[in-house]
Amino acid sequence: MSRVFIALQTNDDTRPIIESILADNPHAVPVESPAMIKIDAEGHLTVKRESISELIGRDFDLQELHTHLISLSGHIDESDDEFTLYWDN
Amino acid sequence: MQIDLRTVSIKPQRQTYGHIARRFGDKPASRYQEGTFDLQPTANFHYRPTWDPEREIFDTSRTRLQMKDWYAFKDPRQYYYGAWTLARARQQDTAESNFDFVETRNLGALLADDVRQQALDLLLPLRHAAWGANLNNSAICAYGYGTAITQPCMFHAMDNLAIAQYLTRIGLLLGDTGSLAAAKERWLYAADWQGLRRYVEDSFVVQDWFELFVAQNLVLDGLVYPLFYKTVVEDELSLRGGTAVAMLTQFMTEWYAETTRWVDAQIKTACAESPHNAVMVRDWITAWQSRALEALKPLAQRALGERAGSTLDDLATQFAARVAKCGVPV
Amino acid sequence: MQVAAVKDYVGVPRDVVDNFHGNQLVFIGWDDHLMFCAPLAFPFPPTLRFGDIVEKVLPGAYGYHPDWAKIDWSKVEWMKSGEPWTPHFNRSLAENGIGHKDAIRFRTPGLTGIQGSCS
Amino acid sequence: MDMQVPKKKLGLKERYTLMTRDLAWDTTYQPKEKVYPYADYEGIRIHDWDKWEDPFRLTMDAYWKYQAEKERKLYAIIDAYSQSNGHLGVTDARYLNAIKIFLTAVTPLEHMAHRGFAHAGRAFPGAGARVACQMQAIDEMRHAQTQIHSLSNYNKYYNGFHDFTHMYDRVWYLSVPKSFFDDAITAGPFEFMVAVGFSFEYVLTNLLFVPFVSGAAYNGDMGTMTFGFSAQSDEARHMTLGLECIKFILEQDPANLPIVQRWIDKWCWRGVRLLSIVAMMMDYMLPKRVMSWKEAWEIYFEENGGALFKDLARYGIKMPACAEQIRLEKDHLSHQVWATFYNYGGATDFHTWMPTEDEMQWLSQKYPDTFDTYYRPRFEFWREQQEKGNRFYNQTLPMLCQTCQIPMLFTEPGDPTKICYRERTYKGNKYHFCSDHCQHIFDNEPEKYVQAWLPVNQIYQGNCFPEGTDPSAPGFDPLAAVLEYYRLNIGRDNGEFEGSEDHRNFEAWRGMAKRND
Repeated sequence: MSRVFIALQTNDDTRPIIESILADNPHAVPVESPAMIKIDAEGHLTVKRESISELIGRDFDLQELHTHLISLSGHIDESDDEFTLYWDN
Repeated sequence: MQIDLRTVSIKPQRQTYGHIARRFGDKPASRYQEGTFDLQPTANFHYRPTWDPEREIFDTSRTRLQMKDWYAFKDPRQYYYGAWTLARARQQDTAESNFDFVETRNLGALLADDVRQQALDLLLPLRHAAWGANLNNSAICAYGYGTAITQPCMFHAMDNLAIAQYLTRIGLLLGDTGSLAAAKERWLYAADWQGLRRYVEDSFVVQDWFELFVAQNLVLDGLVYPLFYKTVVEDELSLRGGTAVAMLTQFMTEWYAETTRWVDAQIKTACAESPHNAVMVRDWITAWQSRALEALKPLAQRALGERAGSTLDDLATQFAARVAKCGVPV
Repeated sequence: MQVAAVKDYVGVPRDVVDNFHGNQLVFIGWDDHLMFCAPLAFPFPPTLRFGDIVEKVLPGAYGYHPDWAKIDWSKVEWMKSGEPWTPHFNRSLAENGIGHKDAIRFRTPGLTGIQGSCS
Repeated sequence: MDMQVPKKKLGLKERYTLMTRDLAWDTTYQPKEKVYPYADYEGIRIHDWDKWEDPFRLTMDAYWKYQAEKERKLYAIIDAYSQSNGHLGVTDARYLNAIKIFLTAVTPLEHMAHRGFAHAGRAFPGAGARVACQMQAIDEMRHAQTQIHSLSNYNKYYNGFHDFTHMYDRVWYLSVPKSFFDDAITAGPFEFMVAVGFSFEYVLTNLLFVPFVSGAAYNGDMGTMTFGFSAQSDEARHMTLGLECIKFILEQDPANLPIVQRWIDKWCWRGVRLLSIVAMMMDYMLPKRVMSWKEAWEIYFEENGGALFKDLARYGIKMPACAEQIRLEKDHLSHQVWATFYNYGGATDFHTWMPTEDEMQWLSQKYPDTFDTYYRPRFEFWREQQEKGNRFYNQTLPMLCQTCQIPMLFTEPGDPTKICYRERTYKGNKYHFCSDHCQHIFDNEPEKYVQAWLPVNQIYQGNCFPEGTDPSAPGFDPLAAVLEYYRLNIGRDNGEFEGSEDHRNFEAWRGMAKRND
């Protein structure tokens, strides 16, 4: 299985996003670098609106990810509730 | 050791980049200036385009207009990406509250049926006209010369896309997906829309990018926006209780007022450069204006009935005055 | 292969010999001496004596290297277009068959750069 | 219709379709071939543009909202950074030279990408693809401008930043990025997308914007870190567009496969060659290092690119043929390129230097199989000579590769002691290449690459002197004239870093900052 990743800036806004990604994707591995975090995951990685909303106590719009995103890899499947990265191999 | 760097006062070696200093002097420059002037390469191109082998990648001969300095085309709004985005985000905030206001109070349902229907009939096909403007401005950005004019045209292209999207939202708010489909049918087949569609499609094949600027941004927008958003929506529909529609098209009205200043500045600069340019611009205006007025006749008729003729005459007069102010010879 | 284009696409070569005002380009590389990061380019008249390049031009280009002074020119191996080749020092470039944009390499046996690293 | 019935909320995809491709129509007053004249000549067959999957579904309202938020943050940091003399907080002034390269070599490419995507955003007959390209066109303008604005403050205090647009069109090493993008933008819209949208964005930009920019943060450069990460957040959208575009083309017709494969092979190689300069920036120009070029390469190209090509295998796409050579070069690239700029440091708008002993130890450790054997002896020799006041400058212009335009510095795959020479004769003229891959690119389209504006050859033709120069005048100094044509200030912008004006000023200003008098 190939690995996908998402890289985010590390700041106050992304702390709950990172936390919920790691909680929702137990197979994901965080790798920290100066000012950024790269989260690697075997096969697929899902960001869930609901989980982030719960952590921040307000409705999170998944498109807010755009503000903090540095990079990613994999195919994208995006709906109102989930943002998934995956490889089919 | 904590160093308070702020306390150091050091003398800069220079105030701005060399190309900016050569134009404006070595003094602090604006972000618009630094982000715009001389950004486009002008020399030592490596290969000829496979899509236009007779010219260079950036080539002044893609228009018949001639300029000594293509950076004479300044944007009075001084838009660089950040300034443009922030301005539009603010307008979007207003638009969003307007849509919310209309939606939460269900003002759409309170419109008289004929008002709502007329709004849908007349505004929704304009989605496609705005889409055409998007395509044309993308072309001007791609094939134009000098960042000062190519940059705002790309912003203009995206503004037009946004307008098409606002119109789509209006369709979904006052009607449903069926309304959008019906409007597209009219755009494609209804006799009264064919003049406008033909104008737009003919503009797609204009090769000279400044002629395209004139045909799209000056002439067509200069007649369509006042007719539809001012006369039809703000005057006609509001009188009949359709103020909600005017709220939903506020973006277009404000945008038109803002961009007119920019468009006029470009025309003015082009004409002031030389009599050759002025005559060229005048001929383009003349040719496209008569076609546009012709195309708008049946639509004005539909919207305004017997007042259509006089409204279009007024529109033409106002447009002539605007053009004259830009220094276009009679 | 043809270039895919909307109409005939013919490139105008930018480096034809006529553009060099009577000179031609000659490229020269010293093998195993990568302190000089790449082969060098020179504009020479085709009438230039080959020996003059070695005696008058190359010292300025390569003389910085400690190996330069140690070269035994009688043992130097030459290549042109990657093939072994023998130049005549007393003949001109043209007489040596050196055309525009020819690449010439020379190897100096026994000399392998700084501490043998081919630098 | 009955307005009282609450409307079904449209899903993201459905709504986005109405907001983009539903706006388009098939023209009837003008034929399709005239409206989209650049859609067919590349030989790519598209049967159904409706099969296009929109990669990100941002409508303009959401786009403005999020981009404005990013811009507000970015400019707040730029302002704070310059108001507080943030430049004095970078690790040392050598670092700034990497940023000079960024401004002269990368920023103009962002502008070129902006224009190229405007072209693609006009040329494709498919509405979904057009909108995605147009959005990228404005993003690329954003990147050019945020870079110019972030680095504007450095330009006020340090040399070499001052004429980046002028230099991009003229300076010898900048013909490498310039020819790369000129090549892409002169191709048709489909090749442009494969070149920039896929090969460059997807496979390669991560290497510049992720580890290098994280390195900038590590070296105290908040300005670069901010624009870099902020730009890369747009790149995530762009990469997805590139990938979608490739998948779409391949799914449309099996006949597209060989064309796309040739483009991927070509553009991965051209991209790798272009990135050689980033290899050197990472390994030699960041005083504090996050990771080596080789490590970054392994993560972002080998692992990430590998996953991508494994995925594309279902369409018949193969890993580019150049991958093997790239693997062999990763241990050598940064050292060879740095050595080249050290050779020609007299003709660059930035300074070069030899690494310190500590840095050489880091390089030995990161490149255990190559650094000590092939490069350390050279670098130590140069350092000794410089300390003796005999700093090495190569006095003669180098031979260039006809395709990538880099000096012929690359060694034979598998033999790092021998320069790799390749040549071809075409229509009676000789052409030279640094590698088999650059030669293949030429062989495929010789009529294109014979046009290359090779800086060295142009200098020897007398085309790189300021207007009005008389080369026959007594005492004419051609090198000085060329540098003047570049608008490069001799003795200030170029040459050795040690003792340069930048070096001295930075030390002095930092000294002032540390004292309380």
